[in-house]
Amino acid sequence: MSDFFKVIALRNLTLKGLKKISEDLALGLSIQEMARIQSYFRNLGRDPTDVELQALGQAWSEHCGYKSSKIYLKRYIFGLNSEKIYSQGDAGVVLLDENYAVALKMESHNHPSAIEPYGGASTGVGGILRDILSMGAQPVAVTDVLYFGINKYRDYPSPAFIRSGVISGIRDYGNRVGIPTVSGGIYYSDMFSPNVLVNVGCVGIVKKDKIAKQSIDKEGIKLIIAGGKTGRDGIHGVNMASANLDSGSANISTVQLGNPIIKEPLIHAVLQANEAGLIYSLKDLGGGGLSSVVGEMLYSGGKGGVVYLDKVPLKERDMLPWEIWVSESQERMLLGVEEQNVQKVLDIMNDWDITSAVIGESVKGSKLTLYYKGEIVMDLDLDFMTSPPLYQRAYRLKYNEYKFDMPKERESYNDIILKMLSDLNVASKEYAVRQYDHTVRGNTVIPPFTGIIGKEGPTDASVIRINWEDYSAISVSHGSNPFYSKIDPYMGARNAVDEAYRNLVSVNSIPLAFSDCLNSGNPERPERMGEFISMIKGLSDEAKDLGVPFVSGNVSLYNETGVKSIPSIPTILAVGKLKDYRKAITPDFKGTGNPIYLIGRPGIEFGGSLYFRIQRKNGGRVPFSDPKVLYQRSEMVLRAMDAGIILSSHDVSEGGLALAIAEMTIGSDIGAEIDLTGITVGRPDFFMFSESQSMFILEVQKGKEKEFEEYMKGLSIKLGYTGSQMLDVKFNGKTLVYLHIDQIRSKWKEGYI
Amino acid sequence: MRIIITVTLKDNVEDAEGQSVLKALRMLGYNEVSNVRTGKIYYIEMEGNDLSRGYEFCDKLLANPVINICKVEKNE
Amino acid sequence: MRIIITVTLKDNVEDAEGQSVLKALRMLGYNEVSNVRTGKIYYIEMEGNDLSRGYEFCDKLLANPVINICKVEKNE
Amino acid sequence: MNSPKVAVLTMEGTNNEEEAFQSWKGAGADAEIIHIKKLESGLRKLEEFDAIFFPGGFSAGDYVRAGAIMASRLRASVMEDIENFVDSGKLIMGSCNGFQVLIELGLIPNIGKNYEREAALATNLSNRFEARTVYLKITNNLCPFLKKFKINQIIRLPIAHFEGRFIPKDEDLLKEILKNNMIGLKYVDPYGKEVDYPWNPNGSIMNIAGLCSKSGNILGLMPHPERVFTKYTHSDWTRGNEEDYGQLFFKGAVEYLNEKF
Ligand SMILES: Nc1ncnc2c1ncn2[C@@H]1O[C@H](COP(=O)(O)OP(=O)(O)O)[C@@H](O)[C@H]1O
Ligand SMILES: [Mg+2]
Repeated sequence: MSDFFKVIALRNLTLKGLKKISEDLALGLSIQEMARIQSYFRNLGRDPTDVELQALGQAWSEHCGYKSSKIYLKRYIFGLNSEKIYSQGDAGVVLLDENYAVALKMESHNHPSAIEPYGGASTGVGGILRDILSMGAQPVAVTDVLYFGINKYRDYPSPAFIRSGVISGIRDYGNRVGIPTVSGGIYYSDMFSPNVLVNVGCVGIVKKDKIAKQSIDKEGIKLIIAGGKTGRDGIHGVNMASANLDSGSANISTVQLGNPIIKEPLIHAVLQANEAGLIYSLKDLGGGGLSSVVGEMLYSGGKGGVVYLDKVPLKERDMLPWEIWVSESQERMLLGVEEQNVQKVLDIMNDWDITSAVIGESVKGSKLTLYYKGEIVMDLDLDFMTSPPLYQRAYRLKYNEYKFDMPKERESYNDIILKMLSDLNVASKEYAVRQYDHTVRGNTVIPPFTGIIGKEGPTDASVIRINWEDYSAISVSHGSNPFYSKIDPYMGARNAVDEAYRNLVSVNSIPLAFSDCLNSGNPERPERMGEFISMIKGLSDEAKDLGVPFVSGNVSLYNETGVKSIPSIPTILAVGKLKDYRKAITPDFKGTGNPIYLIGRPGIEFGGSLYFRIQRKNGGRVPFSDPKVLYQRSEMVLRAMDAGIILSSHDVSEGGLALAIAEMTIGSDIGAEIDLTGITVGRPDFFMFSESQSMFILEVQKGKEKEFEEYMKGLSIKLGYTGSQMLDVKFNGKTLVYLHIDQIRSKWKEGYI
Repeated sequence: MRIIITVTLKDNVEDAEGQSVLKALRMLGYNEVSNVRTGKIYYIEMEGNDLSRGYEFCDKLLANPVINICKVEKNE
Repeated sequence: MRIIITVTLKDNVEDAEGQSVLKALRMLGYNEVSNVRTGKIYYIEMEGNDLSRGYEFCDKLLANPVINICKVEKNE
Repeated sequence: MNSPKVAVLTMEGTNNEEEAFQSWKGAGADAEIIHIKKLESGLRKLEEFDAIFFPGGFSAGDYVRAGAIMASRLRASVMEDIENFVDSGKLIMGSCNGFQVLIELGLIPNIGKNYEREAALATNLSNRFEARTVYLKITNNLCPFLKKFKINQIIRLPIAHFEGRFIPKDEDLLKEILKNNMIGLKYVDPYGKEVDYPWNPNGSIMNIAGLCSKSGNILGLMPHPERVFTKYTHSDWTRGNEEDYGQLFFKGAVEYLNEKF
């Protein structure tokens, strides 16, 4: 018997004994799961090796196995508008036109970022880039939606420390790999202290006939590992991400910082090999390491395989077989390559100075066999290994009583608007985003901020062109609102989809695809599970009638610490398309004397709204979204945009239409004169600050009012005109708002420059 | 008082910068170099005489105990 | 041999990082801090016993003489 | 007539090569992306080319100092070829990280003519990475890259860097730079005035954003012309600004090469 692996005598153990094994080896498996393993090996008539148990521990973790969520994802998300999905794997792909397709995916890196914010966030970016690369796609945009706490919670790291680490991590990784970080969001609330959420996304472009496949359905395909070497870093990362965050118990072996300078050439090399048609199948090494990726690649193609663990290039010479097999070292890709192409692939890697090695191959059958120094250290049925038990956990749905505290009416809303503009959730995010290179690759048509140089305001979606030859482009944006989700996870999810969709429409693009990153608490608690299910159902109900598929996604559970759990919050990454990017539209006002229109009508639904939040009042129900209404309005808006009569556009989100208009003045030096007399009869503040869904503000070319109103079929409300340097809102002869643009801009930019 | 704080990565945390420098030195022909680790150094001038302040700075700002080691020295 | 190379900015070169650390420490309430300068430190393991190698590394790679000062020490 | 051949140099961490390649191509050059490994091993020779472009990015991670590792590798392997290239009057341009490499290689300012480091691009005074659009004044249009601009013309270009603060070795060097009219671009405010942060994004002495060599055949600059070949990748094009500034750099260079070589 060798000293580099152990046989674990498990067939005769009691349940208690099984539990101890799971704990001793840090497998993260429950007693029932261990019992299932026990009976499998009883049937085989032998005991497992440590390598085998570790492999199962990885494959059956929540993170890899989606044990708690799969049933609901299947029921509500998979299959939804799926005829529009072109390909699915590590990322989802939809077609853009006859030649090109777009790949997208959003993923969480919450747990690692809570322990080591810099490394957690940077390896998050690294991981999501690999997912896009796995489709054979050139990454063209990185995105990040971040949720930070405000006040320190007990002895957990301070939110300021976490924030600066996370932002630096995204900056240093994204900038160094040379992919622009162009879109995202930053939310602040003590819901996220200490459970910070770091959701990162990536979008890539691939020629439709070059999409890499992720399975091996043929024997004799060689397995090549390329990129970073394998070390002890990141062992058991998935187990950590599948458990609650306990104070101070950071397991050091799971902390990684990432190395973008290996990733950068790796992207070039893999894409070059793919373009040359040398790759048979492609996957990245993420959670679960080799164990998970080799297993999935073979299993999905119905083949077995052999891997020689001693052929894996190592950082540390004395690693044990099980460590090599489950290590989550960064910057690694697995390539399936036909024998005759192996040398060519190795040569390309060498040209780019990248370590690579052949480590095994696919074989007939359904077994995965691992060798180390000539001995078999694992011999498992892939069928057993890759099908963890699925759980239909107990759940309890949330029934809310909605409280509504009536705010008082005011003479002037100047102070309210200034306060809203400097609210952490609304104020300019330039302190972070301007540290991200958003113009690298030279394809950024609409960046995160536009307007007069030095005075730029926020945009709704970023636009990235496909190439230098024609005028087609994609748009990238997000939707999320943790304040709605906290009150009503179902409607919060629907509104997140609404926001993502209308952001895309706002720049004159047609929404094509969503990726969903689902963040929640401990699924073993019925209330949490109930919220989680409501959230998924909300996403499904909303997206269905919009006709947009969820092409990819990710689930992060156990974002919970002691008595504190996050609500169930979805982050939606959305991608749209522009046939002609020269028609893209930004929010900054373009001229004076142009009519300003509102599309939609504000309702009294203030749950989670900024207006009520800054007054510390309960706002009742959260806004309601009707996808049919959103779809219809969007169609009309897009038609008017195509006709060239819309000069600027902004969707209405936090702070309602008043804030949307204020934001449109920021990048422009052009004010707005609004008169609500006759437009609303109720309280003008409710009209101004309502966050009712599916609304847009449009600046229309003067003289084109009639034409515009025809496009809108009577669904538009003319609010006033652009002009002067003031935001001026009147109602029944009284002036409700009178603010100079410089005041608005400097409040919004407070803290930056 | 003038204190010197040195912040380095723990041994088991990979040092991408050190790796890049090692590679560069090798490319320059220095094959005798076998390992490079990097760190940051802060020279802090302050009133008072209490070295333990330095550890506070580490704790609150300069280092992350999960990945870093902090060394505080007095410099005359 | 293990050598330690410390690369700092010349006194007349403004240290932007030092300034921002100073500002951050002041914000944390450490008003007794009057100045912060920063530097980088490299721990290099190599065969041989020739300290002058360290100066070569500085010259060829680790420092720019226009703004930097390099210190090379032996570490047992 | 053959199109001029341009080598866009790359190594791990450089990451503007694609748009640089496209920009040169768009200006009529025959561009090729060359890994510096190929130069080091002698597989490719600089003399095959009429122009060299050092792209932006983070060569070798910008660890140690921006551009330092790339420069020291090239200095150790092909410095003689580079010097011959410079002497031949062919063109060299570096933007952002490329400028940092040119400074570290001693190609600019090179007042002493012995390719020593005479300047540095230090960390921005703001101590943060700055990604935004800046205004620039063209202060010399004698070098081929700038010939399509007018003196004192104000243009806009994107920047994205952490180390861009130009520091000369000493007063005398700065005097030489001025005497030889080497400053090509300066950071200014929208009215063309030389002012401090934020319009001078990094604290560069005399607001220097880009330098030409004495003989004019080398340009190094922190901003990124290759990212704005046409107006549509400018941050403010939707406000009706019509200028295609970026391509003028490359077209000027190609025109020059076509006339001379
Ligand atoms: N963390 C981030 N990373 C990248 N881009 C971001 C981030 N946060 C915000 N942005 C971008 O900055 C712009 C303004 O964001 P934000 O103020 O959140 O806008 P809005 O309130 O209109 O959604 C948007 O283009 C957004 O995509
Ligand atoms: Mg928006």
